[in-house]
Amino acid sequence: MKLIVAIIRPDKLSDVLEELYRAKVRGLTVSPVQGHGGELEKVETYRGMTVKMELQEKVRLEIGVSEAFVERTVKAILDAAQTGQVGDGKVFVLSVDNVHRIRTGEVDEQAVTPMSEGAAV
Amino acid sequence: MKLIVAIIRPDKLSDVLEELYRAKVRGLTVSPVQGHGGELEKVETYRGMTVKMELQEKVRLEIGVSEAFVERTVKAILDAAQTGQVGDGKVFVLSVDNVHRIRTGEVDEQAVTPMSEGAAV
Amino acid sequence: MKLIVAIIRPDKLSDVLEELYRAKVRGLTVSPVQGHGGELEKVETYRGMTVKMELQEKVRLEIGVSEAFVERTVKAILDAAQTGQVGDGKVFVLSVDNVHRIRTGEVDEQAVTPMSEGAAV
Amino acid sequence: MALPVPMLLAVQEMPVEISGADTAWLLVSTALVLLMTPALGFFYGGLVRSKNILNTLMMSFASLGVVGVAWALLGYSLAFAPGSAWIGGTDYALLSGVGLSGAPAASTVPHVLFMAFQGTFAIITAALISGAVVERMRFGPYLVFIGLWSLVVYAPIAHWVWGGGWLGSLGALDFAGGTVVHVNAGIAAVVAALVVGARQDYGRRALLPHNVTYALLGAGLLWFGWFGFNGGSALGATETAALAFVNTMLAPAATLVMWMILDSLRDRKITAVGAATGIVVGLVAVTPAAGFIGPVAAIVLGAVAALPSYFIILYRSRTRLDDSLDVFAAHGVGGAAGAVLTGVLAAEVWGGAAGPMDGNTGLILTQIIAILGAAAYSAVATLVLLKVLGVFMPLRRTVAEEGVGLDVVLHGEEGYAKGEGAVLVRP
Amino acid sequence: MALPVPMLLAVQEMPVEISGADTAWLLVSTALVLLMTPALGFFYGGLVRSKNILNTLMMSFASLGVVGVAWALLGYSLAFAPGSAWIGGTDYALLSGVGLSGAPAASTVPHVLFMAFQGTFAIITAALISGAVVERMRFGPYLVFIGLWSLVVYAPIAHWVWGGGWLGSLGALDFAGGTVVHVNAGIAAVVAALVVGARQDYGRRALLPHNVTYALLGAGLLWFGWFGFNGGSALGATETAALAFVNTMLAPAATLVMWMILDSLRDRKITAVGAATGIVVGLVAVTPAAGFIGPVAAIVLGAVAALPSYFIILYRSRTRLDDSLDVFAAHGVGGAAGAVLTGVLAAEVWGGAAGPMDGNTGLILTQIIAILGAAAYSAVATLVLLKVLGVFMPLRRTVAEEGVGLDVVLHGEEGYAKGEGAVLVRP
Amino acid sequence: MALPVPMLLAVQEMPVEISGADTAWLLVSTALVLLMTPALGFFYGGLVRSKNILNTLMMSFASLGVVGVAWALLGYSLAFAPGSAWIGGTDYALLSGVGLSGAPAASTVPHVLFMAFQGTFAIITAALISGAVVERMRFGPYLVFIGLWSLVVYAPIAHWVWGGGWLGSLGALDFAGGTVVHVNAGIAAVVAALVVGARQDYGRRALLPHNVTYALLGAGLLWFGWFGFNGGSALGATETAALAFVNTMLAPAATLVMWMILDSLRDRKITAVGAATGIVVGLVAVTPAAGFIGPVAAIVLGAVAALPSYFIILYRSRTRLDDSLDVFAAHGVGGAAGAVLTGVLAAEVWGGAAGPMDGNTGLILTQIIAILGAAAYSAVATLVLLKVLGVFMPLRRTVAEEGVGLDVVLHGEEGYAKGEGAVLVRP
Ligand SMILES: Nc1ncnc2c1ncn2[C@@H]1O[C@H](COP(=O)(O)OP(=O)(O)O)[C@@H](O)[C@H]1O
Ligand SMILES: Nc1ncnc2c1ncn2[C@@H]1O[C@H](COP(=O)(O)OP(=O)(O)O)[C@@H](O)[C@H]1O
Ligand SMILES: Nc1ncnc2c1ncn2[C@@H]1O[C@H](COP(=O)(O)OP(=O)(O)O)[C@@H](O)[C@H]1O
Repeated sequence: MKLIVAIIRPDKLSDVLEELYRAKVRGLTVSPVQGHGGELEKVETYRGMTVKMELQEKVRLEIGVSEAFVERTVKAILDAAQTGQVGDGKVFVLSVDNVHRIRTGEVDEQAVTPMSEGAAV
Repeated sequence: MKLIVAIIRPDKLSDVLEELYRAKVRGLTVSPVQGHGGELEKVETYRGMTVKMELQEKVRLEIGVSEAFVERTVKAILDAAQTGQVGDGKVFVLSVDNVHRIRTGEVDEQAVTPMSEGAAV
Repeated sequence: MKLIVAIIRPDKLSDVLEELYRAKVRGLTVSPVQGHGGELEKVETYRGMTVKMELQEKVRLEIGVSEAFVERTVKAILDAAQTGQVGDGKVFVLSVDNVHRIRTGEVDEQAVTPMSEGAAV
Repeated sequence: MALPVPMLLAVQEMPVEISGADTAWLLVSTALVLLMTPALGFFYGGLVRSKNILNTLMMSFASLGVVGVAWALLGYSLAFAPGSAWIGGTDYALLSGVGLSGAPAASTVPHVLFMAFQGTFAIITAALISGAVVERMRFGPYLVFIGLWSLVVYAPIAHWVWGGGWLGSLGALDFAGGTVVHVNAGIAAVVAALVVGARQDYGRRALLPHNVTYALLGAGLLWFGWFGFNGGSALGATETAALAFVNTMLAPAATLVMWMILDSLRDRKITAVGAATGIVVGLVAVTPAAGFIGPVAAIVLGAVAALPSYFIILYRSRTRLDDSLDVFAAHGVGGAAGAVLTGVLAAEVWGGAAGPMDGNTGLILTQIIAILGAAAYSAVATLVLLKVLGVFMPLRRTVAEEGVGLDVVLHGEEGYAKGEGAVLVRP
Repeated sequence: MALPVPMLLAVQEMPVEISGADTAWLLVSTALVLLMTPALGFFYGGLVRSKNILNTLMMSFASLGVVGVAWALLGYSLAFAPGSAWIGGTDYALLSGVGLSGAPAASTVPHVLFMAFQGTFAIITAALISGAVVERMRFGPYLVFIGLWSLVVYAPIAHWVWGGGWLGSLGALDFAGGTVVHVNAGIAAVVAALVVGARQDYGRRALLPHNVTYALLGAGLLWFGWFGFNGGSALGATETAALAFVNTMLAPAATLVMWMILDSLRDRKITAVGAATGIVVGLVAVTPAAGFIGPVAAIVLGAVAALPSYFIILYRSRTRLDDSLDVFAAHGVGGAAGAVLTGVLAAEVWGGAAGPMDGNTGLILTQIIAILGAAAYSAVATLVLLKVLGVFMPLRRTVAEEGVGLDVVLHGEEGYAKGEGAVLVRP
Repeated sequence: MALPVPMLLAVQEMPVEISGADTAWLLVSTALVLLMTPALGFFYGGLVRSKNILNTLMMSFASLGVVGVAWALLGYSLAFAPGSAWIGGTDYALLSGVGLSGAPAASTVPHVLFMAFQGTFAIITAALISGAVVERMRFGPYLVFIGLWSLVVYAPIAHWVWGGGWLGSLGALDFAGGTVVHVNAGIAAVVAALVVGARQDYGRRALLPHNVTYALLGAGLLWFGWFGFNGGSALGATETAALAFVNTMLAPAATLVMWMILDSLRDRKITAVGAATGIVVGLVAVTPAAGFIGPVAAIVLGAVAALPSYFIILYRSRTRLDDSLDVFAAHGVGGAAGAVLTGVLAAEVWGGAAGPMDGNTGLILTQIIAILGAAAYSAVATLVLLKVLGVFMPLRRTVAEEGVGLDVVLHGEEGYAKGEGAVLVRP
């Protein structure tokens, strides 16, 4: 089991979600983050004060997948999130000891295999 | 040392915190995230535009624990966060090379053992 | 390759960023989180209702580095984020299987080495 | 609203010209009172959770539509057309006979303007009730409820006091609606909270105000609008208007000071939610008294009226009554306190009616009768109305939907959308 | 604005004193209309993404400066100084001859106040257009555009209808600016949206309103301000002012009710964005009619006028026309619907002008001519203006900058700064 | 405030009736000025960090209570009761003798209303100072401070200029409070910033405005309210009111344009914070001049007055003086610039007082004396007051508490609570 953590541009999120959908990767978790890399810093100015914004808005994806899915997941992200401009982001692949699905208590492979019978919020 | 990452429903957070408290798990970090899984998508409508909200509000917990605590921590989360409806979330257990407590520089076991003498914000 | 995850006080973020800069650590990702540890809880009161705020505002750093950088990165964080008061936070060091730079598709070492020719947002 | 009925009749006898000054002030006052309903939406909206902000705002804004139209078509007539001691007739239904010449109740301003001014009162009174049922009531039934309530509950009580009904004849004093508006809405709120039931998380979770700045924005705009509410109730740019206005400035100032003192004694923390609440309570309390008492008496009234509401708010949250935004404590209790204090502090020397100091010692009793009469009718009629409605349409959605939040479930929107993960559905 | 030209002339002949009451009401009205421009900023700002909130607000606020000054220096003269049927002269340029005695068009109020009242109309009309070009237009060109537009497009059309121009002579009725303000701005908005082009994400991404509460705040304050817009257009504290005022309360109430019904029929969800929009459409529609029709007619007008705007908003978002905040559907269509309905519902009995029911059956045609005339001129002149401007200064920034958001790129600020990672640059 | 003292006396001699029109306008004006204090809270609140938003809002809202009550009980008397050249007497203490007949200083409006109108000035002047001490001062001492300051500093200076004191007798012109309100508050702000000391992060961290939209909301509402501030200072619905009103519209428009030009020249970025600031500076600058100069002169004044404030704001943030929200630059400097320009531009032809163009060349000197006199007294008295207070109660909390934010520490609340991790404490 692997946990794939990707930092991408916010305006690439929809594209990445679509690409992952096509790659049949279903579950994932998203959070807004701020990144610092080689990007040009933004400068803001408030009354007499000038401010350099060192951090850029990014989006962080966290996707638990079984080994079989790692490659295509990474590929999907790389493909969809790339613009070629500095600031596109990074993908980290981490090993996971085990995964539990809270609803059913299933573990590992089972826990990340979609089972969309029934549906609720 | 392990790092337990759990994605749960926001309205289960209080229950999980209580359960973890009972399990004597003290330190943890929480962040708001948005998740995509097998849940039904919400539909919103703004003027002529209809929008499918693919992401649901979730809460992410990150808990560093020593090996001895892993099982009971996972159990506490599974117990408290379950509703049986699609969308309950996942728990990931990751291995950690080492942990440092910033305040004292202690490492590993020491770093995650509560030591609540003194108190400040 | 390692992924260093640090939970620090929000008002120490600037100091940590500066210290990391001096340590020549360039890329990193930041997100606002809330933490629960040994800190004193805040009490709030709204009309007849008294509320204990169990969670304190913290900032989470996520830094992918090559082995060579791990020590100095951790040291930089420990140095800059410490106040000696309860609530300073934790640093976790995790192993990473591999890292990809989205812009170029480079992996591992290459992917986290800064290459700031060109610049864009 | 300042003139007792006999004087009104006298005035009606001699035809008077429309006064530009009186009209100007009533125009402004009507605009000010209309603004109070959006302001109320923000006052209430700031105190709920962000997942219900739009629903809460809409409960106020919708009243501008539903009650506004109902008032013009029928409510005004039921309240102000000649009728019995209990209810007005239908002479003014569909605004027939409501034209540009002087209003029967206020001959120096166009009748149609008087109707509109009164309409803004009906609108906000209905909206006030929403504070007791936020975060859980279905929106369709709510709309039907406030529309009917304005006709079945508000209009008759307005008639009793201002339209020539039995409370006015009895000599009850209610300058701008302490009883008609606030006691009435406060009691209806309790009934609504009981019938609709508590929020699923009530008493179990901390239900925090998601944006206290909105509560303060609302309180600030309410204060501003209330100058029209009370000052405009003089129905002209007169000395009485000035008095009512000044009292509407001083009484809430005193309530605010008192509220800050109470907060600080209780917990050494002066809360912003408390300040917003204190301002509203002061405004409520001075409403029945505004044109009848002097400015120093208004300061006293404002300070004293803080006490019951303050402690009832503290107490209420320990009970099972989920009157979520304390409509009863702020409006019911504040309005009753103001009405009783009007009975104590009214003084002929300020040009209004005779009070105890002028020998009219029976006034306090009359005031209490008015409060009880209005409260009793409001309680019973609101109960019947909601129970009947509940037969035809469920008043709540499921618990799960309550958890998701009413904005998404009922309105298909989010108050503060980030846009992440939103996918356009192509038509 | 209520008086047709011949009556105006009659009034001018006999010198009249400044009336305190009329002045008081026009003072208030002018303040109310001025407030509408910030209110519009919030109405619009709530509907854009948070990265463009300041730019959107600034598009309204800047109009207070740019158009305010342009109006005083020249615009007022072009609109209201004696001139031809097509445009006013330069007699009042630099406010020469605009003093404290009665205004030629409204002898009971100081001339300088009449000028200011009219100025607030010019300011908001220009700001209205911004809704069509938010989230992409450069700010410098925008400022130049609205400044010139107020002189080249707004002032002449105002002259045509209110300043003694050909539409006024023709007998077209436009009480407070259905044609001059709303049709005009709505058409200019379409042209601006076409010339500036669509947002890069338009039709591809879901572009969600970042703060619907601001849209409601804006709608609430707009309604409040609109009482000055329509009520003040009576230019005095008169019966006509009262009528215009009451209609401005009842028509939007009816539109709001109708909008909620339509929403609920379509999707079983009554939206808050819809409610805010419905209120504005109702206000727009009653603008040309306010002082000419009765209150029940206003309710009818408000309800009926909801229909075209409602469905055009639904339809527009499926087209390629990125009139981002539906200025055309709300103001162009709403204003035209109101102007036509004015031609149907105007009734002499309410003290204004004769309508079809009084035998003036040609009125509807006159109204349509006025709409078409204003629309045609607005379209052509706005097109020429923007095209010429585009030669001298690009109207947009790069696609990448649009992605970052205009607040940072154009204004060097963020609406809601968290402050994380912000480093002070020492001077 | 428009009448020089001798004229006032003449007026007092012949009894005049209350004028409905004047009363209507002063009622409205008082409501408008009262609204300015919440508006100021939002203007200030938008510019601080979110952890201090409630504290900043409360610093304004609390003034409505504390100063409002203090003014009625004593302040009004010290400012306006007959007394010496330095301070008023106690005739009007506890509002004795302040009734419904004409005010001594404005015989056509009820005395009690005049008192309230003046009270709203005292309230906002005290609240203005808070901008210099936000994000660090303790709340209890702040409340005591503003209460006493309104009596010890504001009331005497108001007396000097408007209550028959030495500056009025000298012929100093201050239509609506350039010196009494703005120079006074600006100087007191510097003293308060120095005594309380800088924020711990000042000059070391970027302290960003957490919500620029609130600053714009505040600026918009302040402009709206300022029409009452300046227009109402004519104390009647007169030509002078119209003039003051129009100038209050045009001068800030010109300042806004000038500010945008300066911003754009400096950095090619027109900031929203700048626009909000520019509007306020323009309003401040026209305050002393409003009823004394013509509209074109107002445009000139507005444009010119932008310059000193603009550059002092730029400069101030490089100094060690943590006048956090630039009260000195906006109000002190803006007010002084306006007062001096009043001395240059006042013209008899506009019905006010004689200026240099009418031969009264000494006026500029008189204006400067008034500025310096008020500034000197304000500086010394504020210093003494704060130093004495500091002996009894510490003015600040600990550095750690400042880091956590004053909302939680002092008020036990958060402005924008998410509710995560909040646990209900059962009583
Ligand atoms: N070493 C790293 N650890 C964690 N996140 C990183 C790291 N390097 C970059 N990032 C994230 O990726 C984003 C883009 O990185 P950057 O190096 O600027 O772009 P590129 O990969 O195109 O050179 C950053 O804003 C940051 O959020
Ligand atoms: N593979 C995954 N990786 C990361 N997060 C996931 C993954 N699968 C689900 N999640 C998170 O868990 C939440 C619930 O998952 P879902 O699959 O819908 O429910 P269930 O586990 O009940 O079938 C999602 O909203 C998402 O945040
Ligand atoms: N075991 C843990 N796992 C994850 N985060 C932790 C853990 N322990 C502490 N934290 C984070 O560190 C912050 C400070 O921890 P705390 O234990 O209070 O301080 P200290 O390390 O100084 O004793 C917490 O608010 C929380 O965000």
